[in-house]
Amino acid sequence: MISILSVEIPYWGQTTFRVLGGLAAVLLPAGALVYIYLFKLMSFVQSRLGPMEAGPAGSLQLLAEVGKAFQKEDIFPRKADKLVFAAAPFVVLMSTFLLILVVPFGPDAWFVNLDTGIFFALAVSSVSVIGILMAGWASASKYSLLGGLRAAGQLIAYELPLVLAVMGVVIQAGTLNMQEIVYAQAEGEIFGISGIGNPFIITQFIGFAIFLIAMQAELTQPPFDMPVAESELVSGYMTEYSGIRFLLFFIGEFATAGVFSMIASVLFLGGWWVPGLDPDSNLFNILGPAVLFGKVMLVTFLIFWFRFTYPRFREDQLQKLAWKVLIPLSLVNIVATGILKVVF
Amino acid sequence: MGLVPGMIKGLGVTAKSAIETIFPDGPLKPPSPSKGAVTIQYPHEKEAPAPRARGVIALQEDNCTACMLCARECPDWCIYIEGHKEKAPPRRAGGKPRQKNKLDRFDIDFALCMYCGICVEVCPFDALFWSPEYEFSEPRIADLLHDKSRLAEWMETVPDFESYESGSEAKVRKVPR
Amino acid sequence: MSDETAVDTVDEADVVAETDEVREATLASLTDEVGDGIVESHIRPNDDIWVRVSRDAWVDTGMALKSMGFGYFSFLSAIDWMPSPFGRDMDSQVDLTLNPPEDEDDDVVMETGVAGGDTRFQVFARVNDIVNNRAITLKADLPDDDLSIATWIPVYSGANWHEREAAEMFGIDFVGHPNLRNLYLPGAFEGNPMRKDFALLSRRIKPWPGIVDVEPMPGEDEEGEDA
Amino acid sequence: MTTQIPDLSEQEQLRYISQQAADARVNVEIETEGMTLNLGPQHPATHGTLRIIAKLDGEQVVAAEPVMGYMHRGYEKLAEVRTYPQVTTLVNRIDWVGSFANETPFILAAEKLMEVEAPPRAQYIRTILHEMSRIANVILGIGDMGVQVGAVTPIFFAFRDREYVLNQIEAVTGGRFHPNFDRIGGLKDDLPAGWIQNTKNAMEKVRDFCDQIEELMYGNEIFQARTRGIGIIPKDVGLAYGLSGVNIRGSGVDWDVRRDNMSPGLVYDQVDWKVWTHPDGDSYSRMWVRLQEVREGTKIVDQLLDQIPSGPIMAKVPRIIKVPAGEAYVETENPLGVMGYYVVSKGDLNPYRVKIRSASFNNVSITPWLLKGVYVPDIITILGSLYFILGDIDR
Repeated sequence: MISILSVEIPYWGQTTFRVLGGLAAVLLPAGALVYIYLFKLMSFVQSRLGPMEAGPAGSLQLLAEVGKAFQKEDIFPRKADKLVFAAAPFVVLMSTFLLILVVPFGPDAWFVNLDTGIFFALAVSSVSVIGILMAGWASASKYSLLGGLRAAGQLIAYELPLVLAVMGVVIQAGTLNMQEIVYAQAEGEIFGISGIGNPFIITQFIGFAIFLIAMQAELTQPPFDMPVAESELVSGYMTEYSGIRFLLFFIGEFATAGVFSMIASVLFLGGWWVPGLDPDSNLFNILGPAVLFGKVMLVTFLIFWFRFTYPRFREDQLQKLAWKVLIPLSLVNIVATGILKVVF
Repeated sequence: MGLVPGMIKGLGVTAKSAIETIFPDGPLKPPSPSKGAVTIQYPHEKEAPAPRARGVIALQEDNCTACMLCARECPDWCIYIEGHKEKAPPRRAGGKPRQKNKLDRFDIDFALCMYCGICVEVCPFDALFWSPEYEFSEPRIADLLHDKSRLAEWMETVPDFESYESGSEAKVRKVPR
Repeated sequence: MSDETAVDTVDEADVVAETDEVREATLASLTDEVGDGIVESHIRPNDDIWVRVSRDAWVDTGMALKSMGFGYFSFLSAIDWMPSPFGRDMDSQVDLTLNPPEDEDDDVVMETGVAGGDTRFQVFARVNDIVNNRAITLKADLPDDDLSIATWIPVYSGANWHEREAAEMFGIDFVGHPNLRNLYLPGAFEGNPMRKDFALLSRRIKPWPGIVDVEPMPGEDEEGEDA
Repeated sequence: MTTQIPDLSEQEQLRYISQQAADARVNVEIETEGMTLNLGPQHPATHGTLRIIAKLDGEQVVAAEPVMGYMHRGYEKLAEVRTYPQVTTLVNRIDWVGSFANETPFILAAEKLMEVEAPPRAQYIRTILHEMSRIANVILGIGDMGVQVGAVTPIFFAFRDREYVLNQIEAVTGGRFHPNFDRIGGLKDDLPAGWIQNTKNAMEKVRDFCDQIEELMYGNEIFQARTRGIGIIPKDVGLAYGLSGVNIRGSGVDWDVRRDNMSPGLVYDQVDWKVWTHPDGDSYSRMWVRLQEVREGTKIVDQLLDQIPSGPIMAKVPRIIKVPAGEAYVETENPLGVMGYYVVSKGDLNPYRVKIRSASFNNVSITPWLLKGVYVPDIITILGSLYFILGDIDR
């Protein structure tokens, strides 16, 4: 993102830009999708209007909610492990901000261009499990503990299909670098037909579906929201949190949804690139973030559509789904991809 | 279950519901969710309750004879009436002055009231009526004890009695104005 | 305010002593099973059966009924037949506070209901035969000095909570009940609220608003009726 | 009726497996220290203030004990100091989502003691309102089941379409939740003009809701996985615990007080309708029967609306009601199950003793038996499928 400006910027300036850019890249999509989908679309599905008072059509509702959370008392349960309890939301949020690092927004617009980008992303996404476990354990509440343990079990179980689904893409692209995966899609061709490139969603459709399901589970969104199941565990690992720390969890949940959708768009939908345009043109440095945002909204639309429609799985059922369906399926997908890769 | 899995059908139900809310006039017309939604934006628009709705009890003070029937029949003991007798001018010229019950106090404690309507029903003199008015909340419970002047104000909001469905032998009563 | 106009005249001429073979037969077969346990019984034709059994035959009767097809447990509770010492706590005819009844020490006779009763407390329960659509109400007297009766849980598992409720509300001991804790009331609650001598505080701490009457004209008696 | 009852053999298999599993779960091989989880009294899933103390081993329930009384209002005691017309205002509040149905059995019991009968028009309107309160109650229960299993949308659909029914109840009785409309010997008032047609429209909306919810929830594979084979109540156990209404019909018992033991004063025998049962006895079958009951209820209402006779709505009863001495028990099929009032009168203005046999009290009393060996998430779905209203338990 820095090189677009083609001016010499001192190191501290670059760092500031990166920090601000990272904040914007995480928070803006999160806010947008919370307003558009969680507040508005969900209301429309349920024949109501949703927030209407704060700002035009309630568009500033989110700010109002944030303001409300800031005013609230930051309550610590008496028996809580104070330090761990206080730190847990930050650990969860940290994982989100680490994830954004490797997402490319344009040919030259990126924070870090790691050769092992996707590997890094999948690794740091697991950090949030630690935060959730910390929250569940330190709250000194049985609901939180059960929620935390459920979350840990679920997130670890779905890490595997997530990784395996990505494997197909990695085999096809031949690289772990996120930027190069985008280029591979832009410059690739499907079984000899060029022109629209090769968004991996076409060849890796099974991978995409598995990635989407596993992502839903990683985000603990319905139908995989057993860890926060409000009808039994009140709010799972977040039960004892209030005020700003609860807000951090809330942001973490939806920001992670946004960032994961970015990764999904990069891996399967061609990232910042649109078919028909030269991926090397400087245009994409400006257009790229917008294109990516559009694709993110598309992917999150699916996430939220499932969220409004489905009841939740039971803990053992979702484990069964992960181990007995998704993992074998993704292994088959990898094998098939490998064979096809060798054949063509 | 048929050919289409239930999970896909479910997605269809939610999508259809959203589209019906956003495009109440059909998909080609401009969206107007405020029309498609079944909710109304309360302080800005208001729904008219049914004319029979039991919102608040209104008092036609002139008709009340302080006969205590309502206070006695109230299951919650939330009606407080005080009255005294006084001389009223005779009906006919040259007649004896009449004695009349004058109402001094008629309070209903709406914090206790169960809105059952027994008082309205037992009133033999058409002094109590139901009004569909519902905006009379108070910040303090004690303020919900409303006196006869407040109850009389609500008399204006009492709607006329509705006509009855065919086949009914009931007669439509009139609200004294 | 005596408004007792328009008293309905129910035609009582055609109340002929009806017979009800089904219920008679039910009662007969129950009598075969329980024998001397049945103290009194009452049949309202085409409607209902009441059977009063002795306290010792309570469980046996339940067993017998269950074997006769009355497998559905409806409810179990108790009645306190002692007339309330507080009157009705609300009376639109007589103002008890201003005009206390003069014949205070006049012993009020304890009346019991259908199928009779000898003691103050009576346990009653109802079971259904859902196949033949019969139901039967059972009653059992409890001696005043020993308010206890055997539990029905071995017969009808559903009696568990009903017995707990009756125990806390009336102070009846159900012998053999595994868990006779309070069901509704707090653990430390004292008294048995459904007994007639348990005062209903909400009716005692506040005067009845219907007591007051319109103040008469000064210097006149209350004869003057309003127009 | 797109949903089909699955083969018996498969269900029997499921039942066998779940029973075996329940036994195995309680006799755990590895002894771990148990944990007591307190669900409630303030808890998002307990519609009211029911508290469940669950002893857990991991996520499995070893023993569960419901604790109630947080809403005990002592209606049986309060009814003893109120006159008969005043009691209806109390009993309104027992099952507050289907409140008209609470009044019916009490009024019928009083009418039985007084030996009066409401005029035909009043009987028809009474039955219509009774059935409408069932619809209003049960569709909320269906939507609530969605919340219990984690779906957010069904409850909003339920609230949306229940509103049409409540509006109709309000238009005739004046009260949405607490109609207080039933009187000894008839009804308080007659129908307002246009009510019949509006009610038919509302019933149409309810039928649409049933189709919608069937596709959204009942057909959903996750919902079925969460409810099929979970919380199975065998016939005889259900009867011994006194379960009633849908909860016993969901176990295959074909017993409906509306059909089998209809009290005089209601006119269910004048319409063509069907009692639905389901042989499985699990959570799903209970919810499925509920859905069919709503559909059947709309049919009953539609037919009755067409048949309402003209005439008065009030029989001749004295102005001051004194009920002759005697005892009477009347039960009706209420939204939550069989509700009955055992009224003991001594010829006074007020009843001497009223025993309220509320459906939920018996329905919930089976929970300690039923929750043994299930998972924590299943506690919620089982309770949701039993569908109780706290006011109906605590009275």
